[in-house]
Amino acid sequence: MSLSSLQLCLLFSSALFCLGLMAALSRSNTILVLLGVELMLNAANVNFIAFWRYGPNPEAATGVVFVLFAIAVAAAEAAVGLALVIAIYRHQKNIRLQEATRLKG
Amino acid sequence: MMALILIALVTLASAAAAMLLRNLIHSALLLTASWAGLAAFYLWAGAEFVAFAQVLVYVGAISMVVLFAVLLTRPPQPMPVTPPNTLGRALVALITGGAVLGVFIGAIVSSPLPATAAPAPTVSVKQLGLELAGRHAGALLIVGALLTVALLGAVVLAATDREPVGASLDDVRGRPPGTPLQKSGDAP
Amino acid sequence: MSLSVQLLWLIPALPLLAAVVGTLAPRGEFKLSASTAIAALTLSFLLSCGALITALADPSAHLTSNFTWFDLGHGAVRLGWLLDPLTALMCVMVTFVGLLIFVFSTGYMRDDANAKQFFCFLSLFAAAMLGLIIANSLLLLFVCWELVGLASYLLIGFWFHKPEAAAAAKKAFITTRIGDLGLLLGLLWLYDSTGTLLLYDEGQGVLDPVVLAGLGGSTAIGLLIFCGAVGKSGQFPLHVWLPDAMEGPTPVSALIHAATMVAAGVFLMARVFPLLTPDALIVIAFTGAITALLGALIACAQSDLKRILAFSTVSQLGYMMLAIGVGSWVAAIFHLLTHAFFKALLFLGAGSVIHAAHHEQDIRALGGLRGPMKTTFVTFAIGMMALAGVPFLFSGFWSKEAVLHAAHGWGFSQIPFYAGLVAVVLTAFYMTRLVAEVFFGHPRGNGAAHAHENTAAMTLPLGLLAACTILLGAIGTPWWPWLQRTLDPEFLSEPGGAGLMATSIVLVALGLGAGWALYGRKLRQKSAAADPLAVIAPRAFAFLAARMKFDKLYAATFGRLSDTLAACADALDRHVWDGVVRLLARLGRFTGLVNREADEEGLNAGFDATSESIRATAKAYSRAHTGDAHGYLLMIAFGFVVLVFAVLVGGGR
Amino acid sequence: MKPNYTELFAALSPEAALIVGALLVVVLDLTLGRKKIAEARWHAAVRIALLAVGLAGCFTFASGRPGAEFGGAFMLDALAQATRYSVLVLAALSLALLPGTARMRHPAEFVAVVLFATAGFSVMATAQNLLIAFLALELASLSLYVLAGFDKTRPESAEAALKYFLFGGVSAAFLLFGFSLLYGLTGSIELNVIARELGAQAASPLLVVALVMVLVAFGFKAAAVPFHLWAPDVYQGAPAPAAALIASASKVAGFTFFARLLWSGTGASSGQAPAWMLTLAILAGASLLLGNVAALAQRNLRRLLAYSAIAHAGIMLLGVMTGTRFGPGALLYYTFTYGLATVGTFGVIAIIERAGRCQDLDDLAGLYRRSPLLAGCLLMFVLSLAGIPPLAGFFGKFLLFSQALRLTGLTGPAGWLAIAAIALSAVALYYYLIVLKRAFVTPAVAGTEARIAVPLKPALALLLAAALLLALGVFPSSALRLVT
Repeated sequence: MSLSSLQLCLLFSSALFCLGLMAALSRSNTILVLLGVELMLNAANVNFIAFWRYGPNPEAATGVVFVLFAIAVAAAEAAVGLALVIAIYRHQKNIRLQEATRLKG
Repeated sequence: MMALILIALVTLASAAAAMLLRNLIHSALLLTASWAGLAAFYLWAGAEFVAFAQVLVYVGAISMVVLFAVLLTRPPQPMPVTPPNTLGRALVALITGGAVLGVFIGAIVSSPLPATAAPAPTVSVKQLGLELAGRHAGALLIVGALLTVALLGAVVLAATDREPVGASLDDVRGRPPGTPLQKSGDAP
Repeated sequence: MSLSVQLLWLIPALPLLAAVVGTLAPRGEFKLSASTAIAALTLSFLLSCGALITALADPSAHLTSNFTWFDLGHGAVRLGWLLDPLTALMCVMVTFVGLLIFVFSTGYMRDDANAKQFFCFLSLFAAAMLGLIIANSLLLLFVCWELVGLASYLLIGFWFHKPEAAAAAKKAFITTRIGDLGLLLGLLWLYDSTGTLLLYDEGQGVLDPVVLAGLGGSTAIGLLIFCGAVGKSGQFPLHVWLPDAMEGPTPVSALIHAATMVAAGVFLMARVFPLLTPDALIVIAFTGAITALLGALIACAQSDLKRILAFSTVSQLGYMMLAIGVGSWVAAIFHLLTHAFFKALLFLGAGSVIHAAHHEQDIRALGGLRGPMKTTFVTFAIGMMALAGVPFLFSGFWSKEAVLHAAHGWGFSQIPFYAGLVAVVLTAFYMTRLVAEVFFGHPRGNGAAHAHENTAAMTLPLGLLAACTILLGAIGTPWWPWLQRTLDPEFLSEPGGAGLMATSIVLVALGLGAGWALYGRKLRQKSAAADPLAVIAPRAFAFLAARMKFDKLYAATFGRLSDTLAACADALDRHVWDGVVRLLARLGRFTGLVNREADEEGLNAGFDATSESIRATAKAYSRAHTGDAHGYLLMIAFGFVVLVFAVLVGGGR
Repeated sequence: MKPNYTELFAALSPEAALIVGALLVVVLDLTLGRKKIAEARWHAAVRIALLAVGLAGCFTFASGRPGAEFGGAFMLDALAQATRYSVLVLAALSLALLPGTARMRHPAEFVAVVLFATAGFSVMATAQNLLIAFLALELASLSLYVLAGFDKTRPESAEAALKYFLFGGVSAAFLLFGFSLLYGLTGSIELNVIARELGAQAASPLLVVALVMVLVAFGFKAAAVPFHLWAPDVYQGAPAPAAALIASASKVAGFTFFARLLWSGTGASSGQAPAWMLTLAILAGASLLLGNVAALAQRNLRRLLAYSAIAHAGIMLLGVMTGTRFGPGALLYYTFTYGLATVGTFGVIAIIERAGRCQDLDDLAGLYRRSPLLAGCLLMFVLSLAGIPPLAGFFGKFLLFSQALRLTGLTGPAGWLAIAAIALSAVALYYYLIVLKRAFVTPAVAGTEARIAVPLKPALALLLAAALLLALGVFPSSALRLVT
């Protein structure tokens, strides 16, 4: 069977999403976990652009606008996230996620 | 079509490598490459302005912030090598990620989608500007508030409180960079 | 002086106000709190009398005053008050008995540091109980029902520093909640099928004939509502909480666990009597008969003064349910009213003894109180004779006669009737035992030796209650069944009960004689001496004394089952991720237990064991929550995949 | 299309008031407050913030014109307005608890971020397209992450914020991905267009994936099992005033937000309802079960509250299911009264914490002696959470359960869930009584018998919350009328 370009784009974004997810699930360095989340957000952006590109009314540019806003949100998330990493580092003297287990039970 | 496949492969490969490497700096650099790949994808799809924004924000700003964060959070002594449970966790992550990917692939392949290869649409910067100030003006206002709170929050969270009570935002202004605050402000 | 139905809400509102005033009063303001409570209840009593006058003007009418509580858009929820002879009589009884108990409490609780709160709780209880009685909406009734439960919890656990009191309060609360669950489900079902919870509403209420005729499947509804009554009125198999509830102060036992609250279940069943189908009535009748017999049997072998009275309450409540089941709710209410007076009298008498004997409650360690406590002795004896059913002079005789008469006339089966007859003998027997042990002979303990009569605040209520105990029988005799006709204008008095009456007189005499033969002729010398009954039939006595060994039987049956299940769950737990499986296994056991409520032996210890095993499950889950954020994120992805498959497989469309 | 900015401002005026208030708080603190002591700065910041919230309330009242605004980006219907009021009331209560309870640094920044979060909640209530929805959610979420990590003296606070952030970030990614798929399948981001388009096309696996991805984010926001894992940690680690906001206003806004997405975007008209109904039923059942059972084992008061919140989320999900037929009134009533009780409980915790610590259940011991006011308020809040009659918690449960039973009868899935919820509320009562027992019966631990002084503003806030719970319980129609 043959895949259309749109399906190819979607497969690309899915793969990117899952890569990000796997990074978030496995890496012990909190910064890399954070970057995994960033990759997941990026994957959604790929979807928006692909759907805009092959969608019914590209002249409305909705997908493009959405991606612009999503990039801004992702940047804001990165800023807050990295600040939190620094805050954790201050108490823990390292940033290994699996050691942040004061709260449990 | 070939261009798309090539871009996708390069992006995915560099992202995967970034997630596998042990050296953080190398990871960060490879991620930058993968973000650049995404920008290439946007260019390919005809969204030039998005590609521009992607390069500006990710390649220009966020990667720098990440580098700073990496340098700031170096452990005082070298980290002990591979904690015992890392392998198990990686395996679980691989299985779960694979399951999610399987769900996606199954859904994409089995769902009817428009299969047209229409000519790439273009959107001019002026048109985008009109859209932003027109239909999406509300969103623009909200994103302004969002970036403000991110700035404010990042400053407060990352600042080190050494001063006695009574100190505030102004006291941390003069500290060396490394906090992501200034960078996030110019993101959009 | 009559009270219109629109002002009926004043009756519960006044005690509620007193409770609020009492709460706001500064600590240690015992006098203020007590006098407000008594004043409020006195007013309520007068108002209740007014309401009774109104109701008697036309006994067959159901006066209502309904109002809309809120509008749902697709139907309004309405509440209201209801005034008919049943309501009015119950109000008069509760306020009058309550008032006497309040007065008694001023003497009994005088030295307690928290007496102020005690009166708040008592007022709250009275308000809730009165609200329950006047409610014309099952929803309002349920709300008050729960409040009564809450007040009872607070009062049983009033001496919370005693671990038994705290445990008893918890047990009472949880046990009755199980019944309440059934009640709530019944109400929901009823609402589902009729769209209203008003009792009478100009032809649209659930008890109005039009709606009743259109109601299908009401056996289940009736039985679910009965579940609530089983819990609250201490019927088998949920009777286990009532004897333990005696850990509360004695006036509480008198007010709540003898006279009023426990009667709420009987009242509820009488109230919704038209809803009950013949099938449901059969269940009710047999439950009542079993309870009557069981309570009386166990009471014979108890040695704690209050516990004997508690089991006798269980037994008498069984009589009332029996009467409802055989179709004579009028007899049930008659017995409820007389029982309220003489049981309150007995409990207050017991309180008087306990207070005088420095909190000695063991009948083996009392004795010889006839001399120093004359008033208490005489009044207690009157109560005892009423309970035992000594003929003609005492109200208990007439009401019990009415119940037995109704049971005799029941077409379905005579078994409940015979159970009732056996319980008559037993009642006379254990009450004789009680009086002989406590008041005759000579003191066998320190407390009893130094006992002397209490103050007037305590003896006056005793006297009043004793007078009522004697007089009240007059309103329901077969020759002049005023009460029956008032409650139910279609009541027909059937003559020809003379043979039955003679039988029961003989049975009472038998019980009294046996009791006196065993306990009265040769009085106990030492508190450690064996019980005569234990000498005759040691094993049976021990069995009864251990309250039929519910706990032991539980350990042998359910305990083993539980161990097996727990072992299985543990084994699974080792191989399957986290505590999910254990959770399900434990939960399955929990539902299994709840479903098998009928298994009496599982019940008593069952609550503790079940709640313990749930808690163990929770602890296992808690340990699985390791705090590692990777696991949290994993759960997102995992949940996502599972949900997608659930929707695709479950065919959400 | 010529944009009508007057309309835009009319729609967003309450949020504008909040954000201007936030900026004002920061600026004034930087210029005038530098030399003042911390206590005075807290008071000043809270005063300005309360003013801004009050102003926002007035603007909400003034903008009460039902219907879509600004090209369909915002929906100002009764649900949105009622949610805005609820959020503002809850935020005002959380703010009023601050002076004299919080011992964190940077008062102005804390208060400003609370105001930003409130603005986010308020936009969430009105969002009518996916873009506004996503941005509003992120605005609120980012503010809450910051608030959770605000107490820098305690490592628990940072850890709670990080966990909250990571969980929220991943679920935001799921949400965005789901939105992108919805956009792709329908070609629009307007909710009503999406509903129309979905109604016209057959179901596809991709649509199921998109819906479930949105529901994952819903599960996170609502703290429904299995997306609940963050809640106990965050409730435990975050500063008490932040936890109060996370547990109350955030929940009200989140439920309105997702209910609107589901009802108008993929509701009955689109024919997609059964898919998400099934998912919600699974989430609701799991939450009810796990929340109530796990709460029994908790020795930490805040974790206990978190598990009770999870159980309550199960009931609220039931309300989302019934809302398709009976309207949003019951759901909103439930979330709001739940929010009131939770704000109050965390307020009590915050005030106790001022005098010592308040983490474990045992820290409540002797509260009745230490402060009758706090103990009395706690009694009201906990009893309302438990659903004891005259209080609003009972009425909300009653309303939701009766609707659930009417939806499918006793034997349908909603009916079963309602029965399970009723049965489990008996279990719930047990752990709520444990809390009360500590406060009223157990004597204080030696060394902590000192009386607790309650500052005026927090005391008033607690009393107001308790009074509202009682009033709403006795006169529920007055609140329900706002929504219908």
